Amino acid sequence: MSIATTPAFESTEGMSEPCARGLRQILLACADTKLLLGYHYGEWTFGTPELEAAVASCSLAQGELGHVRLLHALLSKHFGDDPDALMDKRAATDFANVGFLDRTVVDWAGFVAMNYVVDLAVTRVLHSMQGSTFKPIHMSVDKMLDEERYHLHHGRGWFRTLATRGGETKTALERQAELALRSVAEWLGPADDHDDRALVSAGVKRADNQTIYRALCDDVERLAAAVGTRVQAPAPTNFSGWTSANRRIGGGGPDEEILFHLRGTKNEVFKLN
Amino acid sequence: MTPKPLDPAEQALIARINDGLMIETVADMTPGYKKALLTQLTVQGDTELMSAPAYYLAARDAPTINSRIAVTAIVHDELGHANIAYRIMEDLGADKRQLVYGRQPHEFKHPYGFDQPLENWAEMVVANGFFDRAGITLLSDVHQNTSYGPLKRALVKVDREEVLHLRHGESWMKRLAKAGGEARDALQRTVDWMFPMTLEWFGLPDDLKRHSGQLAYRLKGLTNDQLRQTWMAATVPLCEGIGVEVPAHFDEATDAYVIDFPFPCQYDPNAKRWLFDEPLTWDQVFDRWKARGPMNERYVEMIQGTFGSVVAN
Amino acid sequence: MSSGRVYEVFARKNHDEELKHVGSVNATDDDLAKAYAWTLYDEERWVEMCVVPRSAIVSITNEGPLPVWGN
Amino acid sequence: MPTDRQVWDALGGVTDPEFPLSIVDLGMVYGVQVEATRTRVTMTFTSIGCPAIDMLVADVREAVGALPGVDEVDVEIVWDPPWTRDRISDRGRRVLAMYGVVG
Repeated sequence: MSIATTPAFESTEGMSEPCARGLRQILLACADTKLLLGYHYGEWTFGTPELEAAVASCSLAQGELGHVRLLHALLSKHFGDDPDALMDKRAATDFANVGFLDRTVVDWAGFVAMNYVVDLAVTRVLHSMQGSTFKPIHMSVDKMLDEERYHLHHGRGWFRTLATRGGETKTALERQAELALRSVAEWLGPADDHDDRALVSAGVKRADNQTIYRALCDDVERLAAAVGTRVQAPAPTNFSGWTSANRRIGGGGPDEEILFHLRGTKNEVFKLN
Repeated sequence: MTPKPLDPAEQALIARINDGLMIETVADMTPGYKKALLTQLTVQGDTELMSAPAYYLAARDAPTINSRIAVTAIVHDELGHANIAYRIMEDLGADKRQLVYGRQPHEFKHPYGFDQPLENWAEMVVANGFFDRAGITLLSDVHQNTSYGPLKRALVKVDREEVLHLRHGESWMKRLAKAGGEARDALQRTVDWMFPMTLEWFGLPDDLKRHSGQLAYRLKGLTNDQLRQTWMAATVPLCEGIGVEVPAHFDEATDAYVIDFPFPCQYDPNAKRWLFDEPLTWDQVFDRWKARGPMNERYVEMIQGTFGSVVAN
Repeated sequence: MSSGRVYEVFARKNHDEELKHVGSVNATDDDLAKAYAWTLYDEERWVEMCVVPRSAIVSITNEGPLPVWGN
Repeated sequence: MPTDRQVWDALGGVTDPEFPLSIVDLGMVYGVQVEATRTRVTMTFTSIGCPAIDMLVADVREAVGALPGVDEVDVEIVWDPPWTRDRISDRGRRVLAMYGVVG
């Protein structure tokens, strides 16, 4: 069904139930992933191989957190979610981020895999909502994609730099990129996700998550091949136990320590309104 | 304060600078000028660089997403400013990599304030209000007066961004004061240790200051005491306006701010407390600075990444 | 690892304005130069920004003495 | 109930922390809608992660909320069309030129 002939939605009114549910889930999945990306980019403002990369990583953190604020505002307006509660009141297992980000990213190869693979995955999901029939996302997505352009340059530049260095560095990069890719496959979910299909038939998204995943694999494999390396991650075939609320096969969520920081637990007394 | 005699080339350059000469390339410099400029840029770069880990450890516990964004932006700005200073130094022949990654913690030339831990949100925002105010006081003087063209141009961006940090710090200080209770108490406790520390930041008083060359080469325009006054002129009324006590006041008779404690004096970094009953000489202050504060090694480790990655370097 | 080469950064704020030199970055390749320039010099919403490897700049005024007329 | 003009004038008093200019002269305000005691301001920012958003939104609420007859101020942030410098007013350009900000 082409987007041009589909009626536009100013809100969730008039959407089918699976479509509205799918929309909330995908917005939350993007917001949670961006929240964790924001956290890890922030952490990787330190210990970078060069000072410019520290500046860049910190800027990427700022960008992601800005997008979280925007997505939380959409969730609040159209689904009645309380942005503060989204941060503070959910259990770790209610977070719908890419699982690769659940724990500390321990080395620069992990950073590059996060920057190139995970960040690009969320960007591709947003990209699938360009021209969306859901007007509020349609009106925000171009600006978000515009800001993501530099995340991609950074990820691609560092992927190339590490791959061409060869040896242990290259092996570590391949391993981390494969882990990231597999984690993204899990996050994007099974082929028979009805809510995701409903989004596509209503023109809220242009492509289903499987198509997005193939496009991402294509991006990664092409760059990898161009710099003489190989990244291959077979997607999981058995999605039993997967829920769209958690987007992981075996459950789980971000480490409590990370959530402790993100919730601002230590500064409770300074949460003023 | 008599300047030591300079060789004719240095004197000629100083004379031309006084006539309004702007320096653009290394070829225009004398050894004395270059050395003074590099020293100034090292302090500038190191100060911006070391503010980043100090601010970040507070930023990662920001109370809300809005405040997290604001302080992330601040850390980002500071690192960008550090990079600008080191890039200029690189063009003067310094090794930027070595400057950032090759020095020992005690070799960095930042103020003692950025060797301290910022342990809660009040400390974060007062640091924005006080330390960044000190930074902009020093840098806007350099911006207006420097004879080095590339630095003057680079500081346009730096000045603009530091103004945002101040606004962040000061608006939060007002909010904390208004909130009362624990938030307000934390604000006062923070001001109590940070106010004297920022006064010390401006260095030796003019009557003790040895000639540094920075004024002669017009790398800056104002003296330490003038800069300290400028800082107090902004900070004391701010604090008085929100009902926060500071150990300084304006004296109508001399038309200047007066410090109300023995300055300088001893500081206990573990208790974060100034010992007003233990006055020091400036040489003793320099010794305290050289010994560095409690977070010096950790902050440098964060930047240099010695706690992590096999792949990083 | 090496910091790569120096790129000069140019940008303009408005369409009716000339490109201006805004700074420089060290980077190992063009992708990183783009990311670094954009994230470092983000004080404006530039309508155009570009980087040029410093080595590609042909200087006209800083050539030293003329190689003719006995210099 | 204030007139649209009064609301725009009030917004003219809200200055951006980075430029010595009001958000109106910077072209960040896209629209004003007055409905009885409720006023809606539609505006944008230079970037989604702009650190000054909450400060400026608070300033807008305060400035517009101080007008007689306004009980509620709704600030709607939009990203389409995105802000560009072409939106800066002529007056704004003259002021920025004075500060040496516009080349």
